Amino acid sequence: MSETNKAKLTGKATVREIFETATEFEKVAHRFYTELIPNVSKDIRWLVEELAEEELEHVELFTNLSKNPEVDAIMAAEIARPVADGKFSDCVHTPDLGPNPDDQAVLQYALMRESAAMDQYTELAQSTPAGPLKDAFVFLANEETKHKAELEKIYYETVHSGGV
Amino acid sequence: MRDIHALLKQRHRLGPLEPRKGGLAFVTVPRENLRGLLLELRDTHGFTHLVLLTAVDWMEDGLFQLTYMLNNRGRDLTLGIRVMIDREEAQGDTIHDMWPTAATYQRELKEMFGIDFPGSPRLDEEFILEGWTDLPPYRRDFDSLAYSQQTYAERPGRVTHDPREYMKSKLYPDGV
Amino acid sequence: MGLREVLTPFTVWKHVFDDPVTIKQPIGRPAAERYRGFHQNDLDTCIGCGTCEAICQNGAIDMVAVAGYDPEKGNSGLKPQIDYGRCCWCALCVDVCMTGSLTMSNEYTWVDTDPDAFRFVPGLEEPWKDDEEGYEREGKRVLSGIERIHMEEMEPEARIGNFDEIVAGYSRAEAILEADRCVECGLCVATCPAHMSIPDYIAAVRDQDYDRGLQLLYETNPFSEVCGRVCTHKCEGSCAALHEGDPIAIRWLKRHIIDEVPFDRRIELIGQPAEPTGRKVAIIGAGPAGLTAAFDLARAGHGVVVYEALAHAGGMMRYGIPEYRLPYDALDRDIGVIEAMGVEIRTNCRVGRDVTMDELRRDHDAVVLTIGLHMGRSTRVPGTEGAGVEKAVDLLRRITDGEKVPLAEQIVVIGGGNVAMDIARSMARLQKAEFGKVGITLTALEDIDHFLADPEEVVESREEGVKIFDARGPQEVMRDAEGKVTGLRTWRVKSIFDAEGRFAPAYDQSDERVHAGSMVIEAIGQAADTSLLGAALTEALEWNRGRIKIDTAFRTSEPWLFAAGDAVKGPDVISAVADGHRVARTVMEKLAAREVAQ
Amino acid sequence: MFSFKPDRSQYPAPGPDGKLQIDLETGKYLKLWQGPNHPGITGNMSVELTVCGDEVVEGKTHVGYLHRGFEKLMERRTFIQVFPIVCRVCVPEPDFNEYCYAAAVEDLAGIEAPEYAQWMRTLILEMGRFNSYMMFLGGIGGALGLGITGQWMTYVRDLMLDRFEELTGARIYHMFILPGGVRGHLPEGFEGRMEEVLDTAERYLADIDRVMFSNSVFKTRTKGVGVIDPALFEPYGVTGPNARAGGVAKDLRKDSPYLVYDQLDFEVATATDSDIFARATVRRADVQTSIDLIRQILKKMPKTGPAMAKIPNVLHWKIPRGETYIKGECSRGEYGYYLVTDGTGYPRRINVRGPSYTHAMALLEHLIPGTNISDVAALMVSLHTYPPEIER
Repeated sequence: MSETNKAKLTGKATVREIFETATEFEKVAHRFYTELIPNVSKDIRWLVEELAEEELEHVELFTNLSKNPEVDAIMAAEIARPVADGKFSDCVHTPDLGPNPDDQAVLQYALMRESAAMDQYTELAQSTPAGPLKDAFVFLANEETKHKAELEKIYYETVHSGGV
Repeated sequence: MRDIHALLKQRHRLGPLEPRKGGLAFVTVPRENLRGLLLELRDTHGFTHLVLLTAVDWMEDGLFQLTYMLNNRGRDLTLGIRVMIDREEAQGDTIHDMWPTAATYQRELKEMFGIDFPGSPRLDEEFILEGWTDLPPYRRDFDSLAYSQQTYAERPGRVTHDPREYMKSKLYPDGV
Repeated sequence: MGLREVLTPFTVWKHVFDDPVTIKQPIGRPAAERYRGFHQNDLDTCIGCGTCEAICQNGAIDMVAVAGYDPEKGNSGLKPQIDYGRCCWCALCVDVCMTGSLTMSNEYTWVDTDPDAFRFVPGLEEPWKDDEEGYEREGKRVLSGIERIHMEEMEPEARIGNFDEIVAGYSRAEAILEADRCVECGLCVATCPAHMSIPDYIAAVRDQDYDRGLQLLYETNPFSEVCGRVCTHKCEGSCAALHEGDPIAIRWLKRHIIDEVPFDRRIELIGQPAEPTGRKVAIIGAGPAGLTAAFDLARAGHGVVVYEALAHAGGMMRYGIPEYRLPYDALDRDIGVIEAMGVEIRTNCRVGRDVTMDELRRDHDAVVLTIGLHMGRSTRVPGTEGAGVEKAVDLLRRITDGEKVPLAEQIVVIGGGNVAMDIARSMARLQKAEFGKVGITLTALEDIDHFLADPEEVVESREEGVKIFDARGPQEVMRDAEGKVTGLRTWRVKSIFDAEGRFAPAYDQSDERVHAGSMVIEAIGQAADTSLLGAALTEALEWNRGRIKIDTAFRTSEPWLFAAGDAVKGPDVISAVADGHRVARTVMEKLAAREVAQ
Repeated sequence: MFSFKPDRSQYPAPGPDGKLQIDLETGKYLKLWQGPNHPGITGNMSVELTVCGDEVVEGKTHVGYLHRGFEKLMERRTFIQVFPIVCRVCVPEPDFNEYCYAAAVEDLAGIEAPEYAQWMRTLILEMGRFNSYMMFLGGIGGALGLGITGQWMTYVRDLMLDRFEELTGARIYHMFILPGGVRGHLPEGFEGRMEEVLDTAERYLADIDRVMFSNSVFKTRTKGVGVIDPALFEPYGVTGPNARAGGVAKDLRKDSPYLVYDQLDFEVATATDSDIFARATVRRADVQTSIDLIRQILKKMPKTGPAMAKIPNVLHWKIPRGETYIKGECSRGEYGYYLVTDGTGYPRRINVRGPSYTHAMALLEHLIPGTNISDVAALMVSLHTYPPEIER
């Protein structure tokens, strides 16, 4: 059982823990997608490229937040650990989609990830004390919701197509 | 009607009887037999009423059809008698002596179709048209639309669009 | 002459004290309720079909553009403008109106010193435009037919045990009656992807001039046997007649024309291709797009070779559409005409295996890629891996090839499109032949009103015993301890799209169901198998969200390569035909300009 | 009874054939044009009179003032497009054109108008006949200087036009009888409002009886004047009230029943004297018949039922080659449409047979010589002629 999973049982976490997990979540995803780009066929590369780009924005967001003294000041505070945290934390690990995943595999992974992130950030946006961090979670919750919707549309168009 | 047709068929070289609803029928007769047929129908078979006399232009066949519509009131029978005449030398035989009112019909046929009825009273007097110099206007080759376009001015400012062509011009101008 | 006769007339002097019977203010006297006064037109209902203009014996009506009303599907956007210097108030335009938008007010007095004021578009700003009273036709439209002429079809009991064609086709008498209903507005032409001359070929049916009809069909579509049977007939969805009755059976009339012209006569009527140009074009894939392009190119005198991986030409028309909808001999006749134009079709020749892209490029002036979508998609829900779960397109292909396909007494199909219906009904026939009864359950994400399948497919499927469960989201293919499929677990779909119309399925997890069956067939979608391109070409080509990128003229980023059909555009036969024409035109322009790089 | 005894003592001597040698240079003869714009003429036509003293020695009818080539126009129009223009052949009684044309098309196209439409057509035709007689009764009084009848009859006709308006949607050109049937059903409460009109009409007609038919001046000027020898009826194609006034009960409603006339009770009014007065009284009686028929029809006609038969799409309605003649008894006699089709979407030929064609041409020209100038107007009006059906 990992540290985070242990902490999950307590129901509480420090802002720092949450913050670090989220930062790692975005970093791993960005790295994963970026590394995937050359491994997928060119016809689906657009998809992976788009996903990598979105994650990069989020990484930059956390990097900037960590330099913010207001955020630094509340790092030790405790807040409720989100219910979705388990699923979210699992996403910190690099997935195994095989050597040459197809569009559907990438999409299904991305959808699962966005879904977890959406739930996580939505809860955090509610429990984090007001301030730039809360604003960031609100922003991210909205972002991930939009991404998820966008991905689902792409999924439908890609997978449920040509059926006439 | 069939009885009369059977009776007169040989004598007046009638074509087949073409019955329609009610007491109406049509039959074709050669021009030479028309007079004899009309006389017999009028005097022997009760067809005393000349309903109308008019012409039909079968331009493609080079023929005019003269239609003499006779009616027997007592038996409620109406017989349309067709006489086909040459369109180029259009001429019919006057029957104004049998029905004076036929002179009016013949005058109109002369004016409107250019069909001659030698001996018919006042045949060449203008009837409906005054100072008409064009083709007899009820001939098929008189183009009433062209005449009206030459004679009258269109009001300016009218333009219309065919829906199909309009949609093409707006939605797929290069055809795809 | 008696005195009485002199005096009696004077008795009428009694009227001298009567009130006058004349109306003091005749201007403004309201007319009767059904009086035929100035027109009214509900501009939002008017589809600009111009039938009012066609019937007007005075030439009083012009169809004009009005700001704010643009052409769209089934609506030209034009509106009638009436010249009251010509109008005779007969109201035939009202009686013939296809939507009932055109009516009349009972307003009949109007004074204006400007004569041009009496020429206007009703419905814009006249003071009476919203008045209730005035002439409206009584009941339904009577000046053109409301009801479609019934198409004879095999009864469900007769058709379920075999793959015989269901639809009988119109007799001449029936076709004439159906063709008679068309008002020749031409609103359908814009909707047809190939812009077929629909009103003109319907007129040919009325005139019983099938030679002319066939020539019109071939001007825009070499697949009339096919489209006359299985076209998605979007044209009928923009038919002016559907607003108050059934749309014209455009598809059946097309089929009727082709039914009436024998095969040899078709080739005679189309005539010989142009003199050979010496130019060569390779086409990959003998589906509707490829063969249409081949037909056009061959007609223009170019040498065309079509490379087909499967044993027979036709693509999805043969391997996707079941025989009961499109008999193979009908398809063969369409293809036969194309071959008669000098097109060579090399079947069993898979590009990438039997011949390489490089060879094609080297030996031809241009290469056209029309490979379609032959790879079935899977939901990839748990349990879909392994035996007992099949993809619809694979099964349909194997049925066409005469193979013995896996079969079970109870089968669950996933999907609500036409492919799902095709496989459900095909398997139902095989079940009926094998087990004497049908056991098919079909589940789909969409609710029944939003099925992608044609409504008649849904009706006929049900008639044949297919049980349809709509709005069900597949969650798992259930398997027993031995791994055998036992059914499909689904959740009810609360909504499938979000407020903005985007796919975002929301499930009601409390409404769970297991649809029993020992076989699951997935028919949710297809993809193009682009592996034939090879890694280098795949890398060299530009792509657009998973598809080979093409411009509006169907050029890829490689100057020698063109692509069309479902693989790049979709979604149906008639669209593929339209694409085939377009890509052929582009290729010919290239050939003419001698720009095609070797 | 007065009768016109011209003083012919000053007349130039007739020629060797006994006929008058009309030479205007002699100053003995005068050309007098009655019409085309004249209170004593029916519609836009004229009679070219040659007079000697106050006796008319020759009369020639001139028409064409209204000629629009209807029959030709019809040949350029599809079968449905002919429908709006046929009524224009006859202003006072347009519905006969609609009925005859519709029935002719139905006959050649093999269509049967539904029962409701048959009753409705009969109703419309009787309403039209009523109105036509209103114009006659007003006109015949006017021709003899009795202006009030014209005003009363115009009023009553107007009331009937109100009924036409609410039933058909138009007052003059109703355009209600389509090939295949009629355009609609009776409006709510129509019967009651019609009854009011008929009541009013009967009251005014009673006045007409007193002021005109019992009037010694009217009688004096119409009895024994303008007599048509019944022997002329067949040679001159005389039909309708003109023949009925001479004792021949010619009426197509009885002789050759059409529409629903065989289901209606009515008598054909006749007279014996065949003069202007007799022709007026026959028409007076006929108005009453029409009033009775309208009441009967409204009572007997079905309350519901389809108004139209199924017809082909009118935009490309083609009718096989053929010809037919449809006739009916209008207020002036035999009205008929001769329709010839050639298999295309257009009529090959349409010939409109109006009673005025014979009455106002050959017959009138035959009757005029020997009359007093002042009687010509009454003679003309008594024949009840509508010039458009002559020149179409």
